[in-house]
Amino acid sequence: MSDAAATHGEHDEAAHLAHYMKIYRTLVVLFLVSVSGPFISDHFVHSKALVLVTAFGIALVKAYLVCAHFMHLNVEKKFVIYMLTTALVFMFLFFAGVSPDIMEHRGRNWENVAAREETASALKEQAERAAHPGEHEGAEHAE
Amino acid sequence: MIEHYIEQVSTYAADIDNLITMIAVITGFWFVLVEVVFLGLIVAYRKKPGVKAQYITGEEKHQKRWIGIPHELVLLCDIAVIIGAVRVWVDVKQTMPPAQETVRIIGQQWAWSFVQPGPDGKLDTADDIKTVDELHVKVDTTYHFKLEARDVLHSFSVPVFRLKQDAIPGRVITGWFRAKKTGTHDIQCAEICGIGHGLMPARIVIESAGEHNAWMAAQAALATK
Amino acid sequence: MSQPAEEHAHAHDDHGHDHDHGDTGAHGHHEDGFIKKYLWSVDHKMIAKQYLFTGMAMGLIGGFFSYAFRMQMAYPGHNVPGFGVVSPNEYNQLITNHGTIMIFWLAMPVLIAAFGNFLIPLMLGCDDMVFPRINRLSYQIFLLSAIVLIASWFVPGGGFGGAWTAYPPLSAKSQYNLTPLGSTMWVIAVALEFVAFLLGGINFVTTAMNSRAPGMKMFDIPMVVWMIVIASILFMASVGPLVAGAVMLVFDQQLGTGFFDPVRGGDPILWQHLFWFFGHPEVYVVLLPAVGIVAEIITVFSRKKLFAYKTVLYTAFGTAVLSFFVWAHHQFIAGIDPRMANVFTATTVLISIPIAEMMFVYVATLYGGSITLTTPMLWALGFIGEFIIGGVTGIFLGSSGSDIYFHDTYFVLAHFHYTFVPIAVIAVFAATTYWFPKMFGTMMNETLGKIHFWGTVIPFNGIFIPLFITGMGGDHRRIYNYANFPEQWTPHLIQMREFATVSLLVLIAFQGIFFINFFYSMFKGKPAGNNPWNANTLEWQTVSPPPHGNFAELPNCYRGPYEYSVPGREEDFWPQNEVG
Amino acid sequence: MSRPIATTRSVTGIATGKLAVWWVLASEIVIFGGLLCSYLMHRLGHPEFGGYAAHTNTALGATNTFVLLTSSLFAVRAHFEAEHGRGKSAANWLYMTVGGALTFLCIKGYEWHHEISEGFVISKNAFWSFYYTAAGLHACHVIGGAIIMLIIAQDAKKNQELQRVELIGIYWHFVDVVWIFLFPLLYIAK
Repeated sequence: MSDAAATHGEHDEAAHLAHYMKIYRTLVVLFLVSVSGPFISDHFVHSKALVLVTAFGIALVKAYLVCAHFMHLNVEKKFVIYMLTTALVFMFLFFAGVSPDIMEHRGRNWENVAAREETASALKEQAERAAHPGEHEGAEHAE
Repeated sequence: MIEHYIEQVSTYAADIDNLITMIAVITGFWFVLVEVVFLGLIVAYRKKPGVKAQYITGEEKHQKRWIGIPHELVLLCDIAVIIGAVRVWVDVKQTMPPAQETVRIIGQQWAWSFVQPGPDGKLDTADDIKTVDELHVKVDTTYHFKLEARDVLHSFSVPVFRLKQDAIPGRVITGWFRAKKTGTHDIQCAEICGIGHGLMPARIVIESAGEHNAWMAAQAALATK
Repeated sequence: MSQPAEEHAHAHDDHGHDHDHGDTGAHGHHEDGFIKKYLWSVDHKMIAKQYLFTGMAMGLIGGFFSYAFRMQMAYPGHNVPGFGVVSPNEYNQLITNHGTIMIFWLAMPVLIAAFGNFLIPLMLGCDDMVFPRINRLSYQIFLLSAIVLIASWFVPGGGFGGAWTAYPPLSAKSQYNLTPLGSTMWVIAVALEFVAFLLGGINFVTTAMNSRAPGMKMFDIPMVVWMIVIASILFMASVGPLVAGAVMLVFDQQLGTGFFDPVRGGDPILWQHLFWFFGHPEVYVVLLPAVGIVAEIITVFSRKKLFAYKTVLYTAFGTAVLSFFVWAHHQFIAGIDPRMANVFTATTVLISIPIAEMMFVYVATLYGGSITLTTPMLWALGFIGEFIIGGVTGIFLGSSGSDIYFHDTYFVLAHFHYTFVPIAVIAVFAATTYWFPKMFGTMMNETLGKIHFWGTVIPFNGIFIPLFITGMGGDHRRIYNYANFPEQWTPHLIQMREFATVSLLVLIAFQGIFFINFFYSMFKGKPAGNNPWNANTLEWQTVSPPPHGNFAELPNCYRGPYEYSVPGREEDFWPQNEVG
Repeated sequence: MSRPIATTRSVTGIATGKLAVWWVLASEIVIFGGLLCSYLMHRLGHPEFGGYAAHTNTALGATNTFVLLTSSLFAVRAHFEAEHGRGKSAANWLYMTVGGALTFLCIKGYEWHHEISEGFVISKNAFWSFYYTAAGLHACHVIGGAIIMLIIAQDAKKNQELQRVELIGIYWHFVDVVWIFLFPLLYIAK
């Protein structure tokens, strides 16, 4: 592979580098968008959809760009992509099989009492904190 | 099949035993068939002087039939087993007949506690009847149980009922049973719960309505003393 | 390599267990140096032997544990000769470590690592694995994991006793399991073992994919190589969540995190999913190499081509993929949503199809053969005959309705011993007796081998058929004394337990014959020659034992591995590397 | 030690070392996948996690994302130089990448120090358990990658084993991709 590449001229080399830089610039722009979305949602218009799209949708695009162009999966043998995708698919399978028990806290003939109580008490506490922000300095630095 | 080893005391015990018998018949058939063919071939094709083995690739259609047809028959048997299994499962675990009585069962290291409603008929009131390692129930009465665990996993298992359900700390799991005979039987813990796992024997006492009411009254009297 | 030098080399293999403990001093007179040759070797055959001997040593420990707790089962409270009275705590530790050892330190290292290491480069016509040093590292981590496991039994509080499934909260909190150090060391040992097999697996898969002999096409690869490779991939794809889970469990134990703690937002059921998402594919991880070994042996000793090679391969792939869809059948009554159980019942029962087909193929391979019942062939046929019992009893457990009763009874125990014993014992003996000539250059004694075979297989059934019956009678697992349960303390069930224990004693006694045969043959057995079984695969086409680098000249491959009794040929075998 | 002939064969057309790296990544995907799936289930089931996540430092997390993205660019530059046989230059780019890794770890250390001193320790509740474990597992990969990179850079300087520059690069990009998902999961999901 390296031999073949070495025979290319200076021009090809420069084009190659420019390509990497272009991908990098795109990534940085996407990164800025992904950070600004949640920022806007927190400080201006509260929108869960905006957060999801900017944070997670763009993460997918960024991951795609890195995988395809930096890891060179775009020129790699198809087999590798199938292999990695299979591993990913198994993770979706795991999620699908497990979430009815873990994500849900109530199902047919069972109830996760501890989780429901924990959620209720924690949310109550958080609401109280929001109502009296002055008592909890620690919470402030986060934004 | 199972009833030869252990009594059927709950209403659904027979269903589970019949399912087991059905599976035993199906798998038994395949087991005997394959073992007979297998041993028969070993005997039939022992090395004989001057006889060379045949060259069979097994890739041609008429050859593949020998594994293809059994394979499809196995699929049919599988479907029968799945249908049988799901029907029993739905009856025993997924759907529940309306409750006539409710009992709370709590597993902890290493004992079973049982809480039954007292004279007021409600759980979690002051007059609840609490027993340890002994569960008294009425015969021919549908019980719902609310299963909890205090510390680690336990499993509430009554072999004569064919009933088993893990108890999980933090969760309340509901199930049901309906005894059809009086008597006293074992309760086992079926999920390892530490050093005393083998020392967690409890008993279930199935009584007639009259006996049970007398027992309840005696317990209530004890509690108020 | 000259024969005497090689003989000399074997003289130290029987110290395999010793040099685990650093016995290095007396052997410094070797040219290569003892350490370099035996402990620091990068030769895949030496690493295979390291795995084999370590696995055997661990197997002996696991066998001893089973002896101790089976004695307690049959004669509760009595003094067990060689162990003492078994306390409830010790009983839990014995069963936990018996299970862990037999699966992670016997079945996996011997079936996959030892035979994978030995066979893959030889069968593919390579001089070594592609990453010899990673291979060495893999064994060293594995050895470390074994040492950590053994050490965990001697720390204050004793070894872990929460069953090999290690369900939290019991495994996660020391106030429940009372083994603050032992349980953490147990998790770390298992995690290290996973790392070792991940490294080894990457080596196996890469070697098989990239380094086949010139001319060897996909369907010319011997079945056992395929199976070990599929098993390695299966392992890699399934173990991840459990590696993460192991980290979470150790943190729960030592740092007080709340992953599996219900009152702090965690969930104990999560561990069960993480565990069984790996745990069920793991069954096939050890099964597939075993069926691969059996495929090699039955074809050689019936002088037959494997019936429908491609079908076997596809069923293996089918099994591997399906095995990811069935894990929750271990949890039917463990508090998962009952509606999910229906899905998992369907997938679980359907996995019988590829497995049944595989068995049909093996039976069909015998048809029209010319069968010689040598010791390896007996073991291979024994595998098929016994594994079918394990297979059909699985249906009872995979169908949710009957699992309500059978879950966590001795029926389950007997079922999986009918799968794991054929895999980790019968198939391992098949492989050992079959490849012994190649590994050590000498033949094993056939008479002793046959006595050992019958002395193992008959008592094996004697142990577990009674346990099916006690399971149907309602005996639950992991209970150290049934005297506390009036319904389980009947004369009939007591008799069954005693029968099982006596059978185990007989089985253990017969293993002595194997070790005598093994070590005697290693030194005094008659020379094997290159190809004592007239087999086709490439490992038999070099000298026995193969030198470093394996082949004088790396072979080319011209045909599939099972061209036996080809019409029109004088010989009834046709080596893969023979021109024309 | 001389390399076995087996290592030089390439039936699949993918170089052996690279094939192995892909398999390593496949097994890493399921390790991180298992952990992140577990986290995600808890996150979706427990709305209070959002409140806890508010205590994380989004600005520093975002900075770290940028640092890793940039170090990924350095890694790909190192690969580019190695491809053209310029070992010395490749080594320098690798050192730059390691610099990125160190920056990442320093920021991470500062963040954790801050959070721990405020009482948000790993044992506080399941959210913080997942937070430290997932980020910690990732940080271990960063450390491991940096060490391997230094070793490879040593060889690359002498124009040896240049193909390894690409291999560590692939691994490094994977570490980057994991962070791309960890960042929104742990910091932004409020």
